[in-house]
Amino acid sequence: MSENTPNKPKIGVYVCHCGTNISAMVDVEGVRDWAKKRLGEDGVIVSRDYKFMCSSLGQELIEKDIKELGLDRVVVAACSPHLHEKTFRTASERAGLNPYLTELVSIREQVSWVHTDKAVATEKAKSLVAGTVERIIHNEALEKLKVPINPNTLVVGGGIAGIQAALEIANAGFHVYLVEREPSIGGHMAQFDKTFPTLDCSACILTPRMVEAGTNPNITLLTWSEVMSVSGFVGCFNVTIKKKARYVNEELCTGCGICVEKCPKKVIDDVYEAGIGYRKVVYTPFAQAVPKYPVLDRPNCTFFQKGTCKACEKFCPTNAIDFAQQDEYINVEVGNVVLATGYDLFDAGRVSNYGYGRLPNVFTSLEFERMCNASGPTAGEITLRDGKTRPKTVGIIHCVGSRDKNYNNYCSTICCMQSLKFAHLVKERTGADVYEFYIDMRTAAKSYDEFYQRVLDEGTLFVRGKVAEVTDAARVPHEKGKLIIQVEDTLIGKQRRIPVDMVLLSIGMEPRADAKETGKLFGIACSSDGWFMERHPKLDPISTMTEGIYIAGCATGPKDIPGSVSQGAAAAARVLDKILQKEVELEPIRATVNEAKCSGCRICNNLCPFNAISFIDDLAITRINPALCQGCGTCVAACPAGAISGTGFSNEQIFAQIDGILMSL
Amino acid sequence: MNEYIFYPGCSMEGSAKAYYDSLNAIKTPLNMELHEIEDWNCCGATEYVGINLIPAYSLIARNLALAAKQIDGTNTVMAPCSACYLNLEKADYYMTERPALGAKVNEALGAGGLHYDPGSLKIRHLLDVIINDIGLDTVKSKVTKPLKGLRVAPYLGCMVPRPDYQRRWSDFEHPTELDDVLKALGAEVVDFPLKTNCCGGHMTQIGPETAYELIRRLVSSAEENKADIMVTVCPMCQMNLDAYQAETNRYFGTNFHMPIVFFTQLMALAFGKDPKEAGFGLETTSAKNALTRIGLDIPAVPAGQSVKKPEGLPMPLRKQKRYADGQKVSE
Amino acid sequence: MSDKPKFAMYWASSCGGCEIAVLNIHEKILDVDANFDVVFWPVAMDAKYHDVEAMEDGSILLTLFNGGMRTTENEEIAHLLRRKSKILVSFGSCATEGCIPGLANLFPVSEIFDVAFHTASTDNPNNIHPVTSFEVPEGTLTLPALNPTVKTLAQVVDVDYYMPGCPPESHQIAAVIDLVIQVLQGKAQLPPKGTVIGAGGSTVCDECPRTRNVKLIKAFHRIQEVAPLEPTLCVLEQGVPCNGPATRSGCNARCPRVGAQCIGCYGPAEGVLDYGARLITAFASVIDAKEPEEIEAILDGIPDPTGQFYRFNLADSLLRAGVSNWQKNGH
Amino acid sequence: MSEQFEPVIVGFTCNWCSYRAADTAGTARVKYAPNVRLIRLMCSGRMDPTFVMKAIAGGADGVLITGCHPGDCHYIEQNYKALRRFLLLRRTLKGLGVAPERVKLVWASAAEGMKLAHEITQFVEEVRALGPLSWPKWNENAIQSEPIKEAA
Repeated sequence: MSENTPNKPKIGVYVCHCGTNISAMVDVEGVRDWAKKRLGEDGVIVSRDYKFMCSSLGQELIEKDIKELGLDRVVVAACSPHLHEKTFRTASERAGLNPYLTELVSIREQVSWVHTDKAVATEKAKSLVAGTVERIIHNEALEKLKVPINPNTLVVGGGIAGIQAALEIANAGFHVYLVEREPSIGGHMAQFDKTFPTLDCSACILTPRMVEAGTNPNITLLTWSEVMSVSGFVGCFNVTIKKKARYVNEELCTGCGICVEKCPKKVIDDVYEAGIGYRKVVYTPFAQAVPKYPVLDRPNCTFFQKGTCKACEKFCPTNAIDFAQQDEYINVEVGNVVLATGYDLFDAGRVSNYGYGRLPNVFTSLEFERMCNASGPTAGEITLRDGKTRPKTVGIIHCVGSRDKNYNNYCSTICCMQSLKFAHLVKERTGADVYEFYIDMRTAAKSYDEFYQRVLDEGTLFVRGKVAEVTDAARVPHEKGKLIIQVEDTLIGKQRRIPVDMVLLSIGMEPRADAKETGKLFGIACSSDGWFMERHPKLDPISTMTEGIYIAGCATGPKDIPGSVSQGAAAAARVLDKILQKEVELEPIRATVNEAKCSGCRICNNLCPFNAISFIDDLAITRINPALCQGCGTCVAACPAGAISGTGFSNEQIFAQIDGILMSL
Repeated sequence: MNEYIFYPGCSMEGSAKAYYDSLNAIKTPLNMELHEIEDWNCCGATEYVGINLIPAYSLIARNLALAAKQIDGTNTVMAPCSACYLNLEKADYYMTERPALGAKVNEALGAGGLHYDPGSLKIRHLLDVIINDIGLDTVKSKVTKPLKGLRVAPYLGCMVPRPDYQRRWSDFEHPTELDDVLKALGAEVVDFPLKTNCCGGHMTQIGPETAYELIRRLVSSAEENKADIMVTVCPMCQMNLDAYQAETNRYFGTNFHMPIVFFTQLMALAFGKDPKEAGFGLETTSAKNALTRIGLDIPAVPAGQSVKKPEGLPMPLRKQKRYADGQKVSE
Repeated sequence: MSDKPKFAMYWASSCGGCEIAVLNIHEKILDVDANFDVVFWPVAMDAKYHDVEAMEDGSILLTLFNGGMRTTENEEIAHLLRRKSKILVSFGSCATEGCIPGLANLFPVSEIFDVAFHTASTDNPNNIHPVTSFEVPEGTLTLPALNPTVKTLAQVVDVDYYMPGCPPESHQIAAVIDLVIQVLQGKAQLPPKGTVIGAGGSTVCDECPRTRNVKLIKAFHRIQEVAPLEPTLCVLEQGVPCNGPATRSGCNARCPRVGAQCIGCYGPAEGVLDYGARLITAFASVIDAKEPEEIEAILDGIPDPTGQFYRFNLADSLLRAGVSNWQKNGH
Repeated sequence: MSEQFEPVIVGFTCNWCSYRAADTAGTARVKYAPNVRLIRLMCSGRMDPTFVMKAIAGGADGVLITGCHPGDCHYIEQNYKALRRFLLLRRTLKGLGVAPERVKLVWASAAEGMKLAHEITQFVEEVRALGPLSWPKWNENAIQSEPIKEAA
């Protein structure tokens, strides 16, 4: 390495007290003096300490030295680079020093905050400083890479979060591709009857937004479509979208609905009607669907099965039915992506002791939403599974599948409020007695708890305790023919058996079954419980570790409607910010191939998930496309000829850092 | 050929002779070969473990040690008795989980010149092997006399479905494996809600009233569900529900008459064995009436009636089956 | 004494292959004689160390030094020839990176002696064990002692140029000799000190005619297990660990051309700190598996990774020797 | 300082997960053994076996490599490549007589400060149990190279 060491550098070392955060556990002055003395021969010409290096005064201290002492390297021993690297690099830049010649050593997060013996902590701080000083000698001045931002945006998921994001961006005058897997946008919200706590009609407040999204000239609506592949990086993603065959020609279709009416075959609607209602084989999921075009459900279609029928085709006034239609693959270029892919519902059947799927009158929350909905299978009537009988007593069980280590550990946040809403609706429409079985009542948001009070006043009975089982096995005559809820009432400390006619399971939210694959597709991670992982859970909940990919709504974790809407809007704001900057700056951490050394062995050719590595056949060498390279360094570490080098984390830098860290203090 | 190291347990020659006879009757058709553990001893039943772990586990582990010596071709120990199955598995599990305990137990075994390496045997229940090794298709294929029209309440009790020491082969709240076997025999299986409830266990000895109530719940539920006969996989369940049914009737002034038999007995019948060979006649509450129902064929449903429009709201797709064997739902 | 520039060649701890390689340059050897006055070359002519000692420092223009630093004698002569030579070339793999003799660094010296003199493979009835000094009536006989670890020439003296290869390819030797002659005639410049001469700047694949694709390897085999080797396809892609990707070019891919894997005698490519490390990541990179168990299974196909990766380079690697070597030798 | 052997351990962390996990541990004031010095890489995939060799040759008693959990790699799947190198590296070191336990690979997500702290402390104890490695400092007395005297 020695040969490519630049001639003797001028390094400044700055040790931060961080109030007492560091100085309480590290002898800051000691480190300061030691650095000057021990590392002097390596080029440390000045070494200072300061109460708060990150304060403007602290920064000025550095700038002054750069100007007056002509420092060409700066090492700041303070907090984690993830907090203040930018601060100090910008400071150096102000003083005319290339930002990449400034490094931060974490002696707070990695030393003072985690160790208890001051002497030992100080030693560790010293060797960390030594490591970085040795390393920085080999740092080179780098220029940030600038990439132009394609102003188009991809929004995946047409639920309320996705719609919100799409509208915000479109209204700002930029183009959006809104991709939705189902035949219509609207998502779960379109299935609900009322929304808590205001009891607005869900459809009434959602559909205007849907229509807007459908008509906005800046939005290309791609329903019944899925993203197949994504390549590229922030500013220029290349996305392939599969537009599944509708078997209905969208140019010709007027959405009159005659095909639906004439279709002779009914099937259970497992999606929109949550399995308690029917739909035709040619169908629009619901009256206000956007777009209005129906979809033909091929696997169930008599024509596709038996080759006969074609009723829809016969009756279609505009000949829009097209049995020959094929899946279509569309390529779009976008600069940013918003993922609002939503959630799946917990499968209540898994809690077999609640008898869902076995005991007819046990319903899930979504089934109940559909039942309450005027456009639902019972036209808004609350009935037992037989479709006629009104329940006289209803039990609502909270936390089904949530806050339970057998299923999901987390709280789904919306179930308490949704259950309260159900209690209100049941009372309002049937006058039945309602029991709520809860573990803890969580109504922590604007005017949520007021709603709880209201439901209490309406006379709903609350039992605090986790339900053990729901059974139809009567022990005593008055239990006969009822569903018995066996529960420990923890407030009175007794086991209770409460007979009811109907049981509602307030089931929790789960990450989409394919969330992991989606994450892989877009290069983002999922947390251990499967939700998309934020860049920072507190300070950056809508961006991800991958530049240009944003997440919103329940895809990031259980949320209520206002939460999803705000996240959609926030994500849009981020995207607009990027678009308006016109170009994005990328860390200049990149790998390059020394073509003279490359033997074309192709060892590295399978290593790059971003397809930045390509083999040039006629030259029999490998090249790396700096625009696609994300700087992970895997190929650098892999090249058997040592022909690939990486900026920012070069071998020389790391070798030197190892030497430094292991040097005798 | 499915080979197993066989642990009969004390009840098989005594109270549960019907279980033993019927098992012997079906093992040939099912192509099972059972190698009885030589010189096996008591499994400790349910009480001993509650008194002192080391002797209790040593008692159980002796059987494991002997079984391990018989490993040859198969290392699976099969026990038809739920209590035996549970105890053997428990011992194996905790000897692995808690090496200290394992060492102590082996110290005790050592005195008898024996040793057992926990985990070297697979311990399984008869129902498990019938479902998962032999398979329902084989069972179906052996049925020569389907149990048409016989309404059966499948009752598992507590010890087979749980606790399962992370080795779940059935849903422990509402298992359906036994239902499947009985369906395969052509019987009409009633949806028996209490299939995993308590049979009273040894409460029949120390607190009969409690036991009677538990027995009453089970039998009455079976009757409400119009079962002709109740089927069990456990000698203790069989004993409690069968032998104490009269007591229960006396205690509550009820008049239940619910025959309680082992699932293997119905299998034997369906395989065409005669009732005696299948161990019938040994039960206290006679299964006579139930047996007479078999063979009567029910009139076919008049045409048209079956294809009437669906009424009310459809039932949700049953998903828990898919979860029982740990598989993920894939649409 | 002629006034031709003086030439010397010496073998330290090596097999003599390097000398053969020099003779293999055929009539070019005459140019050497024509242009140089060969003053010291134990293999080719009779000469004594004291003759060399008698020479004036720096009086030899060019010394080709092959062989590693195994014994104290090797080191003594290395220092001597350094003093006497203007240009000292570390010639061949042994001098440059320790080569096969360097593999001895995996063991303590004592063990090496035991194996050599006291194992079944050695016929040593009187159990003779070599010593460094021995008294005879005529006086004391001495033998050079073994260094605890084999070193490379550069680890002992300052080296001007390096010439890798086991042995260096004759056409490369010829080229180097030409170069030196041209320098003498003022027709060329000497390369900067420390340069590796007589070799390429890339790796063996650069000169290998076999076709290469993206590599996804499911299993490694020893070459005799994949007979016959597909003649035109990359050897590594056929699952045979080939050191070519990490080995300096210059040999014109001799081994892969004739259907054998490269074993790495030309050492690391320019600027590489540790040859073995390059091969570790190279082979690991082409393994097509994600599960630890599967990866381990594939790695079992490389029975002796250390030998595979450090066959020639151990003495020049970052770690230089095995733990037992430097610990038992009381380093 | 106590009399017991204090191992020197060099750690290589992924910038996106385990380095942040170290931050998380710090912010939460989770205490752990001070013997580990962390070096930040962009990804565990950057981990070159040479680094480990160099650390050992430089006197480290153990080397810790940390990365994102399988499937969670910020660069999608590079941690798998780290895993393969690590496994082959350990086998190679074994051949050199270095106990494989001296090199450890740990998966820790940005959220797992606790886990990382625990793993570090545990690893320090494991290496402590193995005793010092203290590889000979071969390279310290390296030959000082001087220019070639002018050739005649």
